[in-house]
Amino acid sequence: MLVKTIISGFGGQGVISMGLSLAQAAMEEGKYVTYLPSYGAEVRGGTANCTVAISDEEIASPIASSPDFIIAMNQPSLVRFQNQMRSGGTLFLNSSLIEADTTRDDVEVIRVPADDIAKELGSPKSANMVMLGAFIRRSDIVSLASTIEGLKHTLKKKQKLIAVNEKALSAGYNLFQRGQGY
Amino acid sequence: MLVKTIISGFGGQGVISMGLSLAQAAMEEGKYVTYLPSYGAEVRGGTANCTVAISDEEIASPIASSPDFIIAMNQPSLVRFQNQMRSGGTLFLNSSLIEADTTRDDVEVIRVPADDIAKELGSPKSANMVMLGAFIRRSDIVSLASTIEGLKHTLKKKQKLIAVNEKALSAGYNLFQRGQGY
Amino acid sequence: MVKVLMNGNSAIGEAAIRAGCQCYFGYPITPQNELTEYMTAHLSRKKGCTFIQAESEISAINMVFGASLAGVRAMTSSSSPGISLKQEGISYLAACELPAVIVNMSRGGPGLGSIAAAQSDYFQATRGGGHGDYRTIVLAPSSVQELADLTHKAFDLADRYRTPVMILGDGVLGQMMEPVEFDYEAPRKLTARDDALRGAKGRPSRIVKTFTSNPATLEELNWSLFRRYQAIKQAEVAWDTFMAEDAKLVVVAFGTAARIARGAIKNARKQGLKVGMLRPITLWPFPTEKIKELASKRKQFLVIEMNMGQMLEDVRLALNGAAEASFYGRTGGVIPTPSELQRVIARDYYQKGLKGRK
Amino acid sequence: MVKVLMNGNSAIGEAAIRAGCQCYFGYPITPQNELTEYMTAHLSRKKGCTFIQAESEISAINMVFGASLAGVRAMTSSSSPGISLKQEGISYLAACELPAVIVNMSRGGPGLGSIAAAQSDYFQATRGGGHGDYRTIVLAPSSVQELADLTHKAFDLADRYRTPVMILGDGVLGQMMEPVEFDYEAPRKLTARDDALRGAKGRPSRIVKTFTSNPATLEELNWSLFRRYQAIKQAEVAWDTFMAEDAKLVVVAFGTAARIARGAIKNARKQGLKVGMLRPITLWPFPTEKIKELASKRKQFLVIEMNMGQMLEDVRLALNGAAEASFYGRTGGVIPTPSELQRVIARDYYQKGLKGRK
Amino acid sequence: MKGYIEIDREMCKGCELCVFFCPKDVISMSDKLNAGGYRVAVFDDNSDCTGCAVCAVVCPEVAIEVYRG
Amino acid sequence: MKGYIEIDREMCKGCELCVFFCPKDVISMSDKLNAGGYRVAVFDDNSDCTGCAVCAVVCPEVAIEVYRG
Amino acid sequence: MKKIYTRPASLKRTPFHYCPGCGHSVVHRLICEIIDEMGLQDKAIGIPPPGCAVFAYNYFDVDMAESAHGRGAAVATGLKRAAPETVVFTYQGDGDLAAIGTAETIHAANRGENITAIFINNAVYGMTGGQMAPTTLSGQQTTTTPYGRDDRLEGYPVKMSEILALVKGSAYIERVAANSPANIRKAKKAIRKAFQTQIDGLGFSLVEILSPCPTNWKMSPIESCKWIDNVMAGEFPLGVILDRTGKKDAG
Amino acid sequence: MKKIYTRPASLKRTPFHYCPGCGHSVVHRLICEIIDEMGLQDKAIGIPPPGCAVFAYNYFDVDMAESAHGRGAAVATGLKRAAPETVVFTYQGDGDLAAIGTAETIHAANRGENITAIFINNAVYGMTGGQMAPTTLSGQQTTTTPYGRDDRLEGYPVKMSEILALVKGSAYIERVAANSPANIRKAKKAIRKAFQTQIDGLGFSLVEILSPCPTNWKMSPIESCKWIDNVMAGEFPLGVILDRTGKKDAG
Ligand SMILES: Cc1ncc(C[n+]2csc(CCOP(=O)(O)OP(=O)(O)O)c2C)c(N)n1
Ligand SMILES: Cc1ncc(C[n+]2csc(CCOP(=O)(O)OP(=O)(O)O)c2C)c(N)n1
Ligand code: SF4
Ligand code: SF4
Ligand code: SF4
Ligand code: SF4
Repeated sequence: MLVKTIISGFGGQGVISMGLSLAQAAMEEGKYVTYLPSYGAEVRGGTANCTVAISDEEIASPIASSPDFIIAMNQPSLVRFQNQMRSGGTLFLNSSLIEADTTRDDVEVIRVPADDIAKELGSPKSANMVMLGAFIRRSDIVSLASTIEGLKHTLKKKQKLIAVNEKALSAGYNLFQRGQGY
Repeated sequence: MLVKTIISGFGGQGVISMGLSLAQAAMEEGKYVTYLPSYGAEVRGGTANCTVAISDEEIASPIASSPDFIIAMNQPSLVRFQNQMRSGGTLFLNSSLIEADTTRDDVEVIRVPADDIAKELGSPKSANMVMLGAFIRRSDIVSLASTIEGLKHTLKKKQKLIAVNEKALSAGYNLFQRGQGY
Repeated sequence: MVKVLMNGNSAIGEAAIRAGCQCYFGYPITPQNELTEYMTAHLSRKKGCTFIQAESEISAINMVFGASLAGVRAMTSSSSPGISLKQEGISYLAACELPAVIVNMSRGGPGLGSIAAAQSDYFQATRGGGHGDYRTIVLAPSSVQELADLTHKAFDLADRYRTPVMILGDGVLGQMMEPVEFDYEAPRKLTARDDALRGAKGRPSRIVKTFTSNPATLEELNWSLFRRYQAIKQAEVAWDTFMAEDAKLVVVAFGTAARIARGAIKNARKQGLKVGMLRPITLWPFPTEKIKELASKRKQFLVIEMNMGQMLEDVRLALNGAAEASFYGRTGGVIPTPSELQRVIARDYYQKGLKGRK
Repeated sequence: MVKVLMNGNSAIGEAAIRAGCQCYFGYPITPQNELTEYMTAHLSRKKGCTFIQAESEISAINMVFGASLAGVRAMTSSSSPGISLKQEGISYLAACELPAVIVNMSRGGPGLGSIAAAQSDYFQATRGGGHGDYRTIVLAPSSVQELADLTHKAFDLADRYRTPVMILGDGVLGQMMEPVEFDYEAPRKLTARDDALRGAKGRPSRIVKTFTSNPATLEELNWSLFRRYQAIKQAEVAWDTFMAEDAKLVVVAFGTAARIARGAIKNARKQGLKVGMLRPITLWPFPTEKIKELASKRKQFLVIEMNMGQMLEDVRLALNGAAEASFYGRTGGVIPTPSELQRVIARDYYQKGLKGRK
Repeated sequence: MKGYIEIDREMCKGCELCVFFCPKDVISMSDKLNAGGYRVAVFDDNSDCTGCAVCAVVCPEVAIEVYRG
Repeated sequence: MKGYIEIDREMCKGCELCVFFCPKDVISMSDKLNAGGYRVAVFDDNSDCTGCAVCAVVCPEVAIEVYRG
Repeated sequence: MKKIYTRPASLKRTPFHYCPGCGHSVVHRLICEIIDEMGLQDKAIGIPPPGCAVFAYNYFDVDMAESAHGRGAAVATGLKRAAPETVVFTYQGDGDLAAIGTAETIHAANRGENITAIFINNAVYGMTGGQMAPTTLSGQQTTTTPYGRDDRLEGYPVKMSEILALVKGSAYIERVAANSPANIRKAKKAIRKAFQTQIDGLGFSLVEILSPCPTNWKMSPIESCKWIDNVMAGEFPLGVILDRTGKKDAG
Repeated sequence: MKKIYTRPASLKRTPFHYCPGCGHSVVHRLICEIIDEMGLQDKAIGIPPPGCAVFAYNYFDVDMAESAHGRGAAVATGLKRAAPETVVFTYQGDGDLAAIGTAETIHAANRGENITAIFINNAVYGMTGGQMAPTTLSGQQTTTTPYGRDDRLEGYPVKMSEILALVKGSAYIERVAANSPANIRKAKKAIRKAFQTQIDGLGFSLVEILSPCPTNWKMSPIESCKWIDNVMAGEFPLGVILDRTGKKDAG
């Protein structure tokens, strides 16, 4: 089964490492995976996004013309991508920064106050991992364990950050246990 | 009928203006004509040559792989071109500078002491025209009149030289009247 | 108009000037230097005209780009290695829909090669040696007179279709002198193209560009170019035939190779061989339909080029199996002789069993 | 060996280094910058190795020329406009029989175009965008793993045949990350080629050149090149087929277009359409014989490219009328989707009346 | 109050140059984000802005209009 | 006679530089042409050549060998 | 109160695509102010480069044409020679003008072409992601000098303005910076003088502008402005480098 | 008596194809003398250009490789970096080095490449028939400046050596002439010092040689030699232009 996810936010929100960790996790699990960043002039704008495709067979196109999942870390990302999503897909919103609702009524919406939780955890910069945790739990495409592996690999150069980010990851992952009404 | 002539000598002997005058003359007579100079690196050597093709129908190739006539103004030219000439062709040698004889026994050889005659005429630089005169007379491909026209056209920029050269041209042309045993 | 004896390079220059070419940008390279020198003599001090010996071929083609932006007729010329350097610039001209005339007096390659005449740049000229989906009109003259005529035509086509046009000649055509006459008495007086950039006076400002962050826009540009290329294919294909009507064997050749083949064919006819010729004058667009038509008359084909077999592909694409096309080529600057080609033609004629055959 | 997640550009770099590439000369251009940056990080301070960010693509290709003279494995990379600038240099490399690897991570053109993925440089790559009769081996990978494998192969082919080899990728292949593994644990240790110029020690001095005032010499060089090209055609044609055996319709596509088409074909099969694919891996030499063979089995063809129809010509040349080849293309950086191609394939399948037909 | 400025909220990219260079310290950064996701500069209204236009001179986004009277 | 020179007739291209620069005026141009068609320089044998080698230094064709004793 | 500072008329209302604090934006505005003040909106033609300023034609409300990378001076030469009544300026980055465009720039200057080059020196290749530029400082880290620029391997910072001052066709060359109110005002004067030099037909004019690239310098805009004063201007001293206009007062 | 002057061993016996009185021939001999004297016959690699010297490889008995027009410095860079034990010299005309090769030359010098450029300044494009070169003097007639070079239209004589002296990677640059016994001896010293500079790994070295081209100057060889002293050396002053070798005595 082929699953495509677009992760988007503005530079500095760490969407790239979200994508890399996710892709790495999928590889750890022996799945087929492609990761495609946005590149070139458009980056100037200050928004960054990437596309991760995960499948149990070869992946034809690394591009997601109608993604199954969208993770919007900020308002502009929601506006830009929501219309692309396939009907029945799931939209993950960083509710800490996004007040507005989606215009789509044919998709599931999951709100994660990623920045707030990250602040609670005392590591505001780890909002991305909070979101990623929540995402893998609800989308269920890769396990927490391999995502942590993926995370470690992604942070290769900055080992000291691992602990914090792992914490954030789990926090996001466990959101849906604590049964809070998101 | 197609006639190809190679004119060769070293730079300064005026082989180019011989070729140009001949070609111009042919044009004046409404014939088809091509003129092709040697060009590029080989020129460095100091020898110059050109090929004139004259015909009453369109000329396929301006190049003379087996010329009907060769005008050799100096020794190296003879050495270089004599073997190319078609059997039965005619070889014009500037006997003032060429002692050696041709190695070909299947061609007619006409010796013209061009430089000596030019000296006699008091215009040593006009040896080329002496030779051209002799050539058109013996080859009979263009008339003296049109060659003089051609000459005038070629010397466009240096009118004052015309008289001398015209004299030399006629001198060469008339050689074969004066029935000297060349 | 009186005929004058001129070498091919100068004839291009004179024809260009009469066609209203106001700007020439060049860089020395044999065998096209006479053209550059002709333009110096006639444009460098002429009011309203520009001659620049650029510091390189790349600079020259980009100066042409600039002059064409200003809406005037501009030209550059070079020979094989120099033309390779112009490929990026030609791609930009095509992309920005700017008219320009580029002359390639091609020589033996690859590398520094030789300065003798060759036709080895056919692929580069017709397939777009530069990057991207684009074509340039390619004209292939075979005499000094035709060099002059096609030069004028090149400027007209460039303006009509807003595209770079290449004249593909060679060392022999450039160096050879032949009688030539010109169709315009005096240089044409032209006003700047109406899409020119000369300051936004009394009109909105204009932008000439290709770059886009939205591929769909670029795809649309490509489609608009190709619609124009279709129009060119319909309207501008040019060729010349010689004794092709009753010919069993049709020689396909262009430029210098064609004029030599022509002589060979005359003699072959004297031998009683039913041989004729198709001479493409536009190499792009290629006379595909004409070849199909000839093939439909059960004719056989022999392609003769001064390269290792490049136009041959266009002939085969046109034939699409309808007939076999054999090939004979000389390259590196070697120029075949009429008698050589006569032998080649005769051999091919017999090998194809055309002798007896009705 | 363990798999690592890598983008295509870096994978080329790593594969090149393991293949013993000691010298890289580059110039920034999107979408291949990761390759240049990978080489900086790994070669710029490594003993016996050289990384130079040249002042231009032209300088870079000529530095490659110099390094190749010295007999070491050298590489340069760029994208479409930059590759156009390298054409003269590539012609010189081919003419001087110098091995070199040139990577073109091509983008939308013509002109400055777009930085998105395209395949519009097919003609330039396969027909010799430079001047003269020469060819370069052209390899067309369609995954990051294949980028790595073909990079190594490119160096081996370049040395074996003493010719420049081009890797023709695109923005997607360069930017995309996929798991990849490498066939060599560590960089290969190679000694300088024995025809290298490193000073005439204990041997006569050597000359590497093409220029000649005698065209016959240059013609001989061309012939020796073409004899080698024949050998390459015999030995090195590479392709990949997918469900072609029982297919009535064979899609011909390369690189990114091929991998997308592959997905489309899978789905078309689910619809019960007998569709398969031929994916040329070497664009030159082109798998002509393979296409003839498929055609002989009464198969129909659909060519899909990310350009306006360039490889299409090679397919038609191969078919030579044996079958019709239809075409679908997107260009300018637009990348077709699997479902789009599925529709295209189905339409073509029905139009060709293949549905019922045995 | 000798002058005042108007900052175009949506044009601002939050580079903070105006804040840094303003001689009168009458510009500050809000913690609100604009549609572009940038924290924007705000003019503190009843201030002693002289309308010196330094902020406008340095503003890369031409987001500032200056009034003086 | 302190020195003498040998001029390679066939190498000489008749540029006359040796003649011009020779301090002792012991080289002159013959009116004979060599195979290349050039008037060649000749050394006037029983002369006061010092073997200073100036001619060899300026000779573009490396046509001169110098002896000194 | 009356409006004393607003958007120049020749600057379209399109928001810039540049990063926050980017010097390109500032220079764009200055050029437009001068175009307005000198009344050049119907005469000026701009030649933007491949580079971060590739979209400049979306901002300048004058005729604009894209150039191939590094060839701005050649394009401007052809254009200006063919349309002498226009005022032609190229807008080029340091990679564009001082690397691949070295020959075109030097020879256009040497011919004394009546064109004006606006030369943005931000010590990196911005558009392509922060690689080394000819102007990158010794020891400076970029994506292609991850160990810091080693002069002996990767070359010394190239002083293109000083080189251009050596060729006789150059009429006016000044180096300014877009990093503070004072410098920005000076920059504007220099640009005006460069345009005036062209209008007076005195020859080639160029204004080199040290320009912040916070993104690739990995600094905040404010730090970037300070870095120009404290570090960059040390290597690239500000001021008039050549003035053959006979009018000493810049502006 | 003993032979005190004969043909250098590394100069093949092939007669030169150059015109009578051509400076190329003289410089070829000097280089070979130095190769012999410094014992470089098994280390030297020469890169001749398209130009009248295109056949140089027929004369030098060392490894030689043809370069594309103007790219000698780039080719030499790649070669020398890959084979540091060799001694690499380019041999370039003024069109080759100062026109089309401007960028390659300046940036190779700026990187301090350990290569030596022999720069033949004959004020024309010889090979292609005497067109204007960047070094053509003001007012000089050539086939592309039939009315005499007009600086403002066709550019001023380019002083490449002075430009190269501005870039920090250059170690040694001297201008000499091949027009008289004394100057030819100086030229030889300069070339030796340039090679030594490379061997010592000090960076880029270049010797510019004012060289007669009687054919295109339309002068006799002797007139040509005088013209260099009387006219050309006025525009291109002879002498050391840059010396960072720390060894002041040339040779
Ligand atoms: C022939 C060619 N080579 C390379 C590129 C890629 N490219 C685009 S902009 C650029 C240079 C950007 O740096 P700079 O000129 O300093 O301008 P900046 O982006 O820093 O403003 C390069 C190398 C290109 N478009 N064309
Ligand atoms: C790309 C390219 N452009 C042009 C030429 C033609 N060409 C050969 S040599 C040369 C220049 C000759 O002048 P110069 O460099 O001064 O050397 P010289 O002949 O005077 O010694 C030119 C333009 C070429 N071979 N390649
Ligand atoms: S200078 Fe302009 S963009 Fe920067 S913060 Fe102030 S208003 Fe915003
Ligand atoms: S210098 Fe040499 S070439 Fe010249 S005349 Fe004397 S011997 Fe002959
Ligand atoms: S990358 Fe640098 S130069 Fe480019 S827009 Fe951003 S700040 Fe400006
Ligand atoms: S043309 Fe000039 S440079 Fe060339 S060989 Fe003759 S004299 Fe020497």
